[in-house]
Amino acid sequence: EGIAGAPAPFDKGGVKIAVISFLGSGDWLQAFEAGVKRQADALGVEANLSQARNDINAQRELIQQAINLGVKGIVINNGQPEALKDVAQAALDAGIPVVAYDVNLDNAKIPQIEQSDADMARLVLEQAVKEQGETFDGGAVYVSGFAPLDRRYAVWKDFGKKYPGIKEVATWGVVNDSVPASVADQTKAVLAANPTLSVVFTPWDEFARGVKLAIDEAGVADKVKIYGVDISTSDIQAMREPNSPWVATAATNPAVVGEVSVRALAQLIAGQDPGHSVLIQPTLVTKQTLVDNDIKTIEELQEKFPAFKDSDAAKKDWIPASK
Amino acid sequence: MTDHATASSKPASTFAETARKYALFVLLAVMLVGFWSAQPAFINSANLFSILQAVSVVAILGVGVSITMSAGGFDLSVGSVAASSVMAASYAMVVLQMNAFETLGLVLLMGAFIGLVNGLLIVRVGVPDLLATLSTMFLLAGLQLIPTGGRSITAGMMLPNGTTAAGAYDPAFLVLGRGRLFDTVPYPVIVMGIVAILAWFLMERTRWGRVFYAIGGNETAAHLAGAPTKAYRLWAYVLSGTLASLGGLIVASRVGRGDVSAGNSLLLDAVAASLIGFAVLDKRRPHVLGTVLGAIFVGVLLNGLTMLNAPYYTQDFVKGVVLVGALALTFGLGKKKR
Amino acid sequence: MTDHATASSKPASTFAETARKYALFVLLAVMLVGFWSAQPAFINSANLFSILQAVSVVAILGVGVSITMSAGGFDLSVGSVAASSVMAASYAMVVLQMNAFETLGLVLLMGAFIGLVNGLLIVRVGVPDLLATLSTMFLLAGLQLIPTGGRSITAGMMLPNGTTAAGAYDPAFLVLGRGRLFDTVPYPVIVMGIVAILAWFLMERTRWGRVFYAIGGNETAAHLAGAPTKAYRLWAYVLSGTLASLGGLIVASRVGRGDVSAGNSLLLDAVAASLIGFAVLDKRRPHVLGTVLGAIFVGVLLNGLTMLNAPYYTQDFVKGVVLVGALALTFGLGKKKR
Amino acid sequence: MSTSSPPKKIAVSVTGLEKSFGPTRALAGADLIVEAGEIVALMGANGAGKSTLVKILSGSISADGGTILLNGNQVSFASPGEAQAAGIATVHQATDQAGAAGLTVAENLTLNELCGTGSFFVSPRSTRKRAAEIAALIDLDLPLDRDFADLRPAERQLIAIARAVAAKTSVLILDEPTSSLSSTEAERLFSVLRRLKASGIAILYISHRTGDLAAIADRAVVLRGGKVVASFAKPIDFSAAVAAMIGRTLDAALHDGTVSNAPILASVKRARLIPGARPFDLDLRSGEVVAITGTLGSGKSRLLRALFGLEQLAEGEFTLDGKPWLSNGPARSIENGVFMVAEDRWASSLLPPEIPGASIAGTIALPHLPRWFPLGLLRETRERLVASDAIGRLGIKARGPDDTLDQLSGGNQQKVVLARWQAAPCRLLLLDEPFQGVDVGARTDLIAAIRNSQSGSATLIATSDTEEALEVADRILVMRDHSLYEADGSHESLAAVIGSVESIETRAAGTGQTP
Ligand SMILES: Nc1ncnc2c1ncn2[C@@H]1O[C@H](COP(=O)(O)OP(=O)(O)OP(=O)(O)O)[C@@H](O)[C@H]1O
Ligand SMILES: Nc1ncnc2c1ncn2[C@@H]1O[C@H](COP(=O)(O)OP(=O)(O)OP(=O)(O)O)[C@@H](O)[C@H]1O
Ligand SMILES: [Mg+2]
Ligand SMILES: [Mg+2]
Repeated sequence: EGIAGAPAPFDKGGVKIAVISFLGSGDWLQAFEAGVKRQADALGVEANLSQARNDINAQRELIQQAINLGVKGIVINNGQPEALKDVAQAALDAGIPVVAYDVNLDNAKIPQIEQSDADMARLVLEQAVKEQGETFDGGAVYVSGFAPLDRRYAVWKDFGKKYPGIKEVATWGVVNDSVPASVADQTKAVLAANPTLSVVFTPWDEFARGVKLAIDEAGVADKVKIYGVDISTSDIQAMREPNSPWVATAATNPAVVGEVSVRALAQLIAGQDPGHSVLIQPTLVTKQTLVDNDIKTIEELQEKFPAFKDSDAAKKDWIPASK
Repeated sequence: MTDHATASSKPASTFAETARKYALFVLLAVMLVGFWSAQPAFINSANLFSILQAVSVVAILGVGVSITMSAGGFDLSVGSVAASSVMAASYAMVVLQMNAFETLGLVLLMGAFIGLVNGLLIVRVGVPDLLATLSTMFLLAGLQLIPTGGRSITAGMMLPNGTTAAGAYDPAFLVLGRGRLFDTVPYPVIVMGIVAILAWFLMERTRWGRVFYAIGGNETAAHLAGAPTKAYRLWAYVLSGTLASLGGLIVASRVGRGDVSAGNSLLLDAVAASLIGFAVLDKRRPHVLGTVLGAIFVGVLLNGLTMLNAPYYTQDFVKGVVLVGALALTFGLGKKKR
Repeated sequence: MTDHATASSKPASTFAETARKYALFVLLAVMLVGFWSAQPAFINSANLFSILQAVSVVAILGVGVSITMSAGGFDLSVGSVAASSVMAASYAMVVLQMNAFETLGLVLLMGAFIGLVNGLLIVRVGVPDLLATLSTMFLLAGLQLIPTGGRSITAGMMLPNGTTAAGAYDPAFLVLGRGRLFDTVPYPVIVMGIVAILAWFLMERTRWGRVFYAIGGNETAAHLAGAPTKAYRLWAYVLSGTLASLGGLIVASRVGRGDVSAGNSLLLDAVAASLIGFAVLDKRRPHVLGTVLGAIFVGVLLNGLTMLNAPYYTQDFVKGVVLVGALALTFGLGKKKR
Repeated sequence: MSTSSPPKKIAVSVTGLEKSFGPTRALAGADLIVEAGEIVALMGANGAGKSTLVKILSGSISADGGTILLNGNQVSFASPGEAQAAGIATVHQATDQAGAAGLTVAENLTLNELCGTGSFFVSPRSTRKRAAEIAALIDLDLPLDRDFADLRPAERQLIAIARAVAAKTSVLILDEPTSSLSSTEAERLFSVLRRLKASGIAILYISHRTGDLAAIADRAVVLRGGKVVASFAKPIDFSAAVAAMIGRTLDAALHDGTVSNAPILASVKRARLIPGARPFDLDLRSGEVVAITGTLGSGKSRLLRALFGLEQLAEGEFTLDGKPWLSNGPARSIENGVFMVAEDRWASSLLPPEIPGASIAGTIALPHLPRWFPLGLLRETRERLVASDAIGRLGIKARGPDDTLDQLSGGNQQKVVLARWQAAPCRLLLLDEPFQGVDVGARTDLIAAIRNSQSGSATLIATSDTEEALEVADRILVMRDHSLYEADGSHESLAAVIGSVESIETRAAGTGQTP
C-alpha cells in the first residue's frame, strides 16, 4: 500500500515512525496526535505514539526504545534539550532521522518545528492593551519549569517593562491533578486581596478555566478580564458564555502541528530537506469573533478560519493532504 | 479486685496534655489572626467560605480515608475514584444525556461499586489493603479514559466514532458545585458539613463506629467478640468509595467538564488531612473531626499565603514546615517512654 | 513425654503453593513470550537493557521503601528526596561549580541527612511514620525550588540575584546515567544490580536484616531481645534516604538538568514495586528480590505495550488489570481459613 | 462418660470431633459432654487439642468432622458471632486477643455488646455506665478511660473474663483464664463461677493448675492426642488424671530447700521500687532459684523489669558479681548475661509468621544473633541445631525447627520462649510467669532444666501461682505493695514458708491498707 510516484520508501509503504510526546494527556495532546494520525494515514505510515507523562527521564527511555524498535523516523514533541540531545544524536547515529517540535535540540540535522509561544503571548497581550489601555493592574497565572509557559510568561514580563502603566500585582498558579479547581481557589484569594485587579494573563487554558470559575463565583466578571493562550472546544464554549470574562485567546491548531511534524519527517526519510526551521503561525481568537460567527466547536473554528485549519509548512506534491 | 488502680476519677490533666490536645486549634487561631493582620480582606466572610469550599472535596475524601484507616485498612484509590467520577458524571450527561439526578445516582453507585470491588479483593481474595487499592488506582486511572479515547468531555465534543456528543451539563447539576445557600454558603460546604456530621456520628456515637475502631485495634479480638469483621471492612471501603465519588461529583459540578486526571494530588491531600487529624485533640488515631480540621488547616494556610502573594513553591514548603512543627509539638510534648 | 510428631522433613508443597510461589515469574515469562511474538524487536538485548535501565531508578527507590517497610515504617518521602537530589546535583554543578565526585558525595550525604531527619522525627519525637515522611515530602517539594526561585537549573541560567550561572554539568557526571559498560550494559543497570545484591544480602543473609524484620513484626519483642530498635529504625530511614538520593543522581545524570518535573511519579511507582514484591515467592512481606522483580515486571509491561502502540491510557489500565490478576492469583490461591 | 445424675440437662455434647492443621491432627475424634450447672475441667498436655476444641465450640475455626449438640440441637458455627448468639461465651487462651488497642477499658468491657447486638447508639457516658456494671460482676476495679494497650496481661485477662461472665449465656468456656492471675483473683473468679453454676450455666474450664481444678471442678476430662482418654468424677484423683494426661506419673514435686552458702551473685540494696514504698534488700546466690509471689499489681514484674534495665528504681542499687550493675536496656543486660522472659509472650516474644525469624529456630536465636554471628553473616544450620536440641529436650510438640510459632499450642510457645534463654550462658535469669500455660509434665521438665543449668548463675522467678513457686524454688519471697518480705529465714520447709506468707497477706488485707 505504497503511494505511487512517491520517493522511496514511501512508494512501497510499510514505513514506521515513532512520535514521542513529553506531555501525558490533555486536549492539546489529543488533537496533536489526531493530526499525526491523519497525516500518517494519508502517507500510509504506521505511527507509534507514546507519551512520557511529564517525566523527562521517561522520554529518553521512549526514544531509546524507538531506536530499539528500528523505526524509520522519530518526532520528538516537547521536552528539554539537555535531556534529549544525546539520545536524539544516538538516533541520528543509528540512521534514524529526527524532527523536534517545541524543543530546541540545537542540532543542524534536526529540523525544528515551532509554534512560537512568544508570538502567541504577544498577540493576545497586544489585544489586552488594545482593549484595556496601557494602564491597568494585572496578574498572571504561572508555574515555572514548563518550557512553553516560561516562554509565554517572559513576554508578559516584557510587556510590563514596555508599558510602565501595567502593574503586576500578583502571580499565582499551581500544577496538580485538578488544575482548574485549585487555580480557582487561589484566584478567589487573589481577587479578595486585590480588588483593583482587572486583567489576568493565563498562559495555559487550564489556568484560564480556573480563573474564569473564580471570577464567576466571585461575581466580578464585568471588572476582571482573562487573556489566554490555547483553545479547545470546551474553551470556545467557556468564552461564548454570556458575560464570560475570558475575552481573547491566541492559539495554533495542535492538529496542524501534528500534521506538519509528520510531513517534515517524511521529507527527511525520503532524503529531502524540509528546512531547518518550520514555523506555524498562531491565530488570535476573540470572544467577539466566536459570537459573531456562531462558532461553537474547534471544527467550526477550522471551517471559518482556514489559516487555523491548515498550514502550508513542509508541504510537498508527493505528500497527500490529510483527510 | 486489684489493689492498685486507685481512683477512677481522672487525674488533673497536665499542662503538656492540654497543650497537646489543643495545639492544632491554637495554631489555627494564630494563623487566622496572623493572616488577618497582614491582609484584612482575609477575614471577610466570602473569603472564609471560599476557603471552606476549597477544602470541601479534600475533606470529604479524607473522611473516607479515615474510615478505612480506623478499620485498619488504607484506601489509596480515593483520588482516582474521584477523578473517574468526574469523567463518569460528564459522560453520563454529555454523551448519555442523563439529567442531574440520574447522574448523581449513577456516579454514587459507581463509587460504591468500586469500593465493593476493593473490599472484596481485600476480605475475600485476601490481597493486602495497600496492594488492592493501589491496583484499583492504576486500573481506574486508565479505565476512565477508555470511553472517550483519552479526550476530556465537554458539550459538543467529537466522540471516537466520529459523531458529536449531543448532551450537555444539566444546569441543575452545576448548582451543586456553584450554588450557594442564602447566597452565602456554598453548597459544597454544606455537603461537607453533612458528611462530616454523619460520619462523626457514625464513628463516635454508634456501635458500628466502635467496631470499626475495634477492628483497627485488633481484628482478631473484634472477630472473637462476635463482630462480622469482614463485612465491616467491606463496608469501610464501600463508604470510602461512595464518599470519593461524592467528592468527584462536586469537582465535576464546579469545573463543568470531564477533565482527564489521575487524582493523585487529591489522594495525597486527603491522606495528609486525615494524618494531620491524628494530632487533633491528641487522639493519635484517625478520626472524622480531626480529618476535617486537618483539611481546613491546610486550606487556611494556602489561602493566606496566596493572599500574601507568596510564590507557589513556598506553599508546599510552608505546608511542610507547619506540619512538622505541629507534629513535633503534639508528639514531642507527649513523648511516651517505651 | 508428649507424643509429638517430629518429622523434620518439610511436607511436599502442594500445587497451589508452588503456583503461588512462582505466579509472578510465570506471568513475567508469559508476558516476555507474548510481547516477543507480537513484536520481535522486543527481545533484542538493547531493548531488554533499556527496560532494565528504565526501571533502575524505581527499583532503587523501591528497595529503600521495602527496607523501611520491613522495619515497620513507611517512607513517603522517597519521591521528593529523589527530586530534590536532581535539583541539588544540578545546583552543585551549575551554580556552585563542583565536579562530579564532590556532587556525588554532597547529594548522597544530603539524602542520608534527610533520612536521618525522618528517622529522628519518628524515633525521637515520636511522630508516626506516615506523618513524618509526609511532612518531609511536602517540605522538600517546596524547599528544592527555593534556591532558584522555582526555575529549572540549566547551564547559563539566570540566578535570582541577576547574575548568570557560570558552571555546567560535569561530563564525568553524565557518564553515570548515560554510559554503558562494554558498550552494552548501562551503568544505571549495574548500579541497580549492586544495590539489589547488597540490600538482598543485608536483609536476608545477615543478622541486621533479621532484626529489621523482627522490629517490623513486633517491635517490643525485638527490643526485649536486646535489639537497639530505635537505632535500627533510624538506620532504615537513613538507608532509604541515601538510596532515594542515589536514584535522584541517576535521574540527574540522565536528564542533564535540574528539572522541576523530574521524579513526579517515582513515589507511587516505587511503592507499587515493593508491594508487588509481596507476591513474589509468596513471601507476603516486603523483600528486596520481590521489589526489584516488581519493578521489572511493570517495566516490561509498559515497554511491551508501548511497542505494540497501545494508547497511553490503556497502559495504566493494563497495569491495574495485570496487578489485580497477579494478586488475585497469588493471594486467592493461598486463601487461609481462619 | 457422663455422670449418673439423670435429671440434669445436657448443655453441650460433642461427638467425634476432628480437626487437622496440615499434617497435624489436633483433634482425632473427641467426645465431650457438659451438663447445665456443672463445671467440667478439661485437662491435657500441651498440644493435646484443648484450645482447638474451644475454638471450634466458639466458632472461631470450623471442624473437619464430628457433631456438636447445643441444648439438644445440632449446631455448627461459621463465626464467633454465631456461637455467641447461640449462647456460648468464651475466654480464649491468647491474651493478645482479649481486646482491641486504641479502645478504652470501658469500650473493651462492652466489646461483645458493641460487636454483637448491644444498643445502637453509644456515647462515652453510656459505655462507661455499662462497663462499670460489667466490671462489678467480677469486682474489677480498673480506670475505665485507660487505653487497652497500656494494660498488663493480668488486667487484659480480667477484662476478657468479665465480658464472658456478663454475656448471660448457657455455656461458658474458659481457656486458662487464671494463667496470669494470682490466687486472690483466681479465688474471686471461682466464687463467680460457683454462682453461675448454681444458676444453671454449663462451664468448661481449662487449666494446667491442678489446684484451681481441685477447687472448682465437678468432673475432669482428659484429652490426649486429640481424643478423650479418661474421665474422672468427683472426688477427682489428680495424680491419675495427670498420669492419663502425660502418660507417666510424676515424682513428688516438692524438693527440700537447702540453704545455699554459695557466693552472692547479685544483690539489691535498700531498694524502693516506687517512691514511698518500704525499702528492701535481696541477695541471690549462685546456683539459687528464688521465686517471688504476690498479688496482681504488687510489683513483681516491676522488680524484674528494673533488674533488666527496662525501668528505674526509685531508690537503691544493684550489684552483679560484686560490681554495681545498672543496665540501660535489654541490649546491655543481655550482653552481661542478664536474661529475662517477659510475662506476656504474645506481646513480648512472638513474631508474625510471614517474616523471617518467626520460626522456632529464629525465635530462639534472636537475642543471641550478635554473639553467634559476630560478622553479621547468618548460618541457619547453627540456629536449627540449637532449636532441634530444644525441641527434643523440652518436648516441644512441633514438626521441626522451621515451624512458625503461630502453629504451636500456647504451652509449646512458652517452651520455645524459655528455650531461647537456655541457649546461652547466663549470670542472672529473670523469669516472669514462666510456666504460663505449660502442662504439669512439661513444667517438671522445665524445672529440671532450669535447676540443672544453675551451676554458676542465679534465677529469679516471678509467679502468681504459689504451687509453682513451691515446685521450683529454693527460697520464696512475697511481694506486697512494691516491697519484698522474706517470710521466714529458717527454711524448715517450703510449705511452712508459704503458710506464713499467706498469713501475712491475710493480716495485710485485714488492715485495709492501700498503696
Ligand atoms: N493454626 C495452627 N496451625 C497449625 N497447627 C496448629 C494450629 N493451631 C494448633 N495447631 C496444632 O494443633 C495441636 C493442638 O493445639 P491446641 O492449641 O489445641 O493445644 P492445647 O491443648 O490448647 O495446648 P496448650 O495447653 O499448650 O494450650 C498442636 O500440635 C498445635 O501445634
Ligand atoms: N504498663 C503499665 N501501665 C501502667 N501501669 C503499670 C504498667 N505496668 C505496671 N504498672 C503498675 O505498676 C505496678 C506493679 O505492676 P507489676 O506488673 O509489677 O505487678 P505484678 O506483681 O507483676 O502483677 P501481675 O500479677 O499483674 O503481673 C502496678 O500498680 C501497676 O498498676
Ligand atoms: Mg491451648
Ligand atoms: Mg507481673
